[in-house]
Parts: sequence; C-alpha cells; structure tokens
Amino acid sequence: MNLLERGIEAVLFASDAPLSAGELARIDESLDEDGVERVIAGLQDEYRRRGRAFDVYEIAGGFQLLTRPEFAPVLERFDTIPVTNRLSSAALETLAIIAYRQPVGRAEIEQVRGVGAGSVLKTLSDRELVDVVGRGEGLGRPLLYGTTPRFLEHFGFRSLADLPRNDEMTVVLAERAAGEQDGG
Amino acid sequence: MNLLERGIEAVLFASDAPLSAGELARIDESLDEDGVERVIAGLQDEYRRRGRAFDVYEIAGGFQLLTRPEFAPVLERFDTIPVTNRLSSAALETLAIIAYRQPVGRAEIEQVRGVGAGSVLKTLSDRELVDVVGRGEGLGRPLLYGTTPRFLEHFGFRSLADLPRNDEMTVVLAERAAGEQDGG
Amino acid sequence: MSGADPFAVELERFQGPLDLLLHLIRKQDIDIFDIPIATVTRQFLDAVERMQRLELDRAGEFLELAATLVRIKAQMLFPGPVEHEADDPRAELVRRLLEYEHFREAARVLERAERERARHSARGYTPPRPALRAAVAPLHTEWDEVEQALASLAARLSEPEPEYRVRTPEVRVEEKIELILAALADRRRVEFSALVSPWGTRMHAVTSLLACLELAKRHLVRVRQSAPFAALWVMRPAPERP
Repeated sequence: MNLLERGIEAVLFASDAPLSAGELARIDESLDEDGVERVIAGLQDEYRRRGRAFDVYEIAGGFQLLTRPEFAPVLERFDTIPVTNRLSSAALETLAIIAYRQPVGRAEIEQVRGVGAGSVLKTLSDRELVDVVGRGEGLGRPLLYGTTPRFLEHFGFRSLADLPRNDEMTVVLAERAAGEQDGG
Repeated sequence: MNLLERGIEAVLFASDAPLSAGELARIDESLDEDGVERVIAGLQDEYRRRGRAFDVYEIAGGFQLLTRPEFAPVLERFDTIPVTNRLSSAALETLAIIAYRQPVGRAEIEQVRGVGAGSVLKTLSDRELVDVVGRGEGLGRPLLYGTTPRFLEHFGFRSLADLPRNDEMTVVLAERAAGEQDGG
Repeated sequence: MSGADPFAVELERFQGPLDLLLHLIRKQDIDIFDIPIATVTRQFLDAVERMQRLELDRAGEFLELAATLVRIKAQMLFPGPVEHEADDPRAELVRRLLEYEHFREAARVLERAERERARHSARGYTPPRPALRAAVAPLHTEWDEVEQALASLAARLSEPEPEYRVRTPEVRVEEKIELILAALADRRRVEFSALVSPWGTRMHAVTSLLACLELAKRHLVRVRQSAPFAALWVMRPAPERP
C-alpha cells in the first residue's frame, strides 16, 4: 500500500461524516478527484480480499468507512456502540413529502397528510434531516423546506437521485385503478 | 481472517469507548480473555504487515482502534483551510484609504466607506500589510493605522513617496472633509 | 376503562384522517373510483366518534375530512347533470387519497432504506479534531487592484445619496397563526383586538387578520362578528355533528 492510500485511509478512519473526493484530494497536491476515486477503489478491493469487517461506502456525495451489514447482530450486543434512533411513521411520511416535493411549504405538507405538521417539522429540523431552503410566494411568504446532506446519510443514499422513482413504487390502489381503466 | 477476528475488528471499529478483553469476550461463548488477547495480537500483526493507517492500542484498561501517530501531520493538514490568496474589494478599498491617508483611525475609514472596518482591518493586519502606528487625539485616543514595510515590499515601492499620485483620492478627501463638517 | 378499549390502540395507529379513510376503503376492497360514499362516511364518523369518546387528542384532526365526506354525501343525494367525470363530487377526494397513498408508500421505501443503513455502523470513536486552522496562502494582489478599488470607492462617493428607506421589521403570518392557536389553546374564544393590542401597529393588525382568515380557511378557527364594527371574535371550531 502506498503512502497516498494510507493517508486517505487515515483521513477516512478519523472522520465522523462522509468526505467527498474533492475534500479527500486536499491530502496531497498531486491528487485530483479521479485519483482519489482510484485510491478508494484500491482500498475497497483490498478490504474485500482480506475480509475486513468494514468497507468504504459511497454516501451523501462522499465516502465513509462503515462496518459490513453482516456484523449488525454482533454489534447490537455492545452498549458502547451508538445506535441511530429510527424515525416515527409521521416523520417518515413528512420526510417523504419533503424529499419528493422540495422545496415545499408547511401548508402543502399538511394538505397532503391531512394533519398538522408543526411538531414533526421541528423534530426533523432538530435532527438536521430537513432545513429551511427558501421562502415561497403568496400569503406570509411561507418557509420552504428541503432535505439536508444529513438526510442522505441517515438513509444511506448517495444523492437525491437514489430516491426510488415514482414508477418504481408499488401503489396498490393506483395500480388497480390503472388496470381497471385499461380494461374499461 | 476468521470470523472471531472479524467480529472483534467490527466491535473495536464501532465502539465509542475502549473495551476490555473481558467485554470483548462477549462476542462468542468459546472466547475467554486470553483468547481475545490472542485475536487482538493477530489483528495487530496483520495491520502492521499490511501497512494499515490504524492499529489496536491498549488504553485505559481496554482496546481501541486508532490511527497510527505518524498520520497526525496528514490529519492536521487536512483540518486546515487554505485562506484565499486574494484580497476582497472591501480589503482593497480599506488598504487604499490607509495607504493614502496614513496615519488614519478606524472611525475615519468607516466614515468614508460607510461600513464597519473591524474584520477587514484584522485581515490586513494578519497579512502584515497594515499595522497600528500610533494613537490619535480626542476621545479614547483611537488607534491609528499605517502601512508596513511588508506592504512596500509586496507592491514593489521603495518608499511611500513612490505611491502613484491619485486623483480619485481627492474625491475621498472631499468626502472626509464633508464628514468632518457634519461631525463638527 | 377507555385504555383497555382495543379500538384505542387501533385508532392511535392511524397517521391521520386520510390514513383512516384509506384503511376503510382497502379493508373492504372498495373501488377507489367508485366509493360508496354514504357507507364510508358512516364508518368514518363512527370511528371519529369513538375517538372523541376515548378522548384521543387527535380526534380534531379528523373533523375536517368528516365535514368533507358529509358535504360530498349531500352532493351525491342531489346530483346535477353529470356529464364529465370531473363533475363527480368525489373526484377531489380520490385525488387526495391517491396522492396520500403515494407518499405513504414512499415513507415505507424510506423506512426500508433506514433499516438497511442502520445495519452499518460508522467509526464509534472519532478523535477530537483541532479547530480548523487558517493556513495563510501567499498573497496575489497587484497594485492595480488597489487603485481600481479606490476608483470604485470614489465613484460610489460621488453618486447622489440613495433615497433613505425605512425598514420595518417583518411580521410573519406564520408567527401570528401560532400566536392565535396558542391563545385558543386554553379558551374557546378570544377577541380580535386582544390579539393585536400588545403591538398596536397597523402591520400587526393586518398580519393578524390575514392569519385569522388563513386559519378560518383551514377550518381551524371560526371568525364571528355580530354587527359591523362590533367586536370580532376568533373561536375554536365546534366539533360538528351531521
């Protein structure tokens, strides 16, 4: 392993969040983003060959060292290993609306879900999963919300393009309706 | 690498505190403390042979994965932000006023430019282009700024007498005179 | 007593009125494009009434949709000449149900992704990083730039004084909405002037009024005035019964 690989491994190891290829390239003047990606491919290859318990994953537009999923049951037994709190159904529904409709205002979220969104939005903001990204037109120039890089990290998405497209989601009622319309 | 080694590596990687051999033995019924220590010795040996950027260290009665000390300079370099090598227009304007009006106080600079000068003066001082050269008369005996030898060196002037005569400065001076009349 | 009611658990489970309605429709294998509105409305109102009896805080959230269902039922009883599908009084409801179901499905996709991500752990201990230090880069500034800056400063100073504008602090309708809802949290009604008097400016009055209208539109308050120029009362909506 050469010095650049070792340096990138050290920085990935010491970081508590994903780092982009551009950020990692700061390690050495000779490195550009392509170079960083080649080094990371080399690390991944070596980790897999040697059967390491962790790997380099591509998340939120960057790279992060994470344990491989098959170790989850072992890690659960240790209370010094931090666990991320899961989100409630209300929070997940609200987050789904924000993720697909962003930028979106509170009124529209409430209209879609049929219930108030104030406390859920506060929870999501406190956990830095959403943030105010602008102001809308119209009455009171409402705050508009969008997702954050932390959102991508929480769900392990590389980018917003990783969100399943609408046509990939199975919606039982809508499917049935489409079928009936075709038939009729 | 066997399954026990991989499990211990995963736990050491993900734990936020050092774990003792006894605690690590919880991974598998077949393991006792001696067994854990043998597994850890095996991991250390492998990390060193493969030139990994991290190693298992014994800290506070427990084991923890940490980056090797020789990577400290890499991590430190990574944590520095290169400051831009250009001056902002605010800094350039302030530098011009100081160059032509020295010694000059902060209040006068702020009066001419119409905005606060604190952070700009700090940038120029950090850059060693200006420095405090004395104190003015009047309330609070304000600090007076002037250019430094480094300023002359940087712009290639032998002395302040080399500064090009500048008609624009008359406008700025006029403004200053008006400001003083208003003030008096 | 009410805590032992098995329905309490079931009703708490619903994320909102649309979730409950979708559940009723799906459970009975109803064609969403031909909802038997009278039946579904009765079932929905039963559920809401049970919620109120169980004093579930969230019953209020279900009233708006209950009102919508009752209105649609009335429109179905006295149909005008129906020529287009869009004239179906149920059309908007169907659109909302499909839209909601879409996002409910998206939420499940997110939940799966969350579960998958939770099987990976990041490094548990990350050493404290030194505060980001500024490394001073070499300066690339020419004297020309200093002179240009001086010229632009001089040009700016010779311009006529810009018109002086008074900046008034922004008063947001959203803030007023929260104030009004807070004021109504512990009483049934509040006089409009009482909402405005602490600030007394025209801006606050106008924003408060906009907030009241917005809340009324969302059926979260009712606004009543017995006569022109009489006191304007802002009231909590009464739970309406069909």
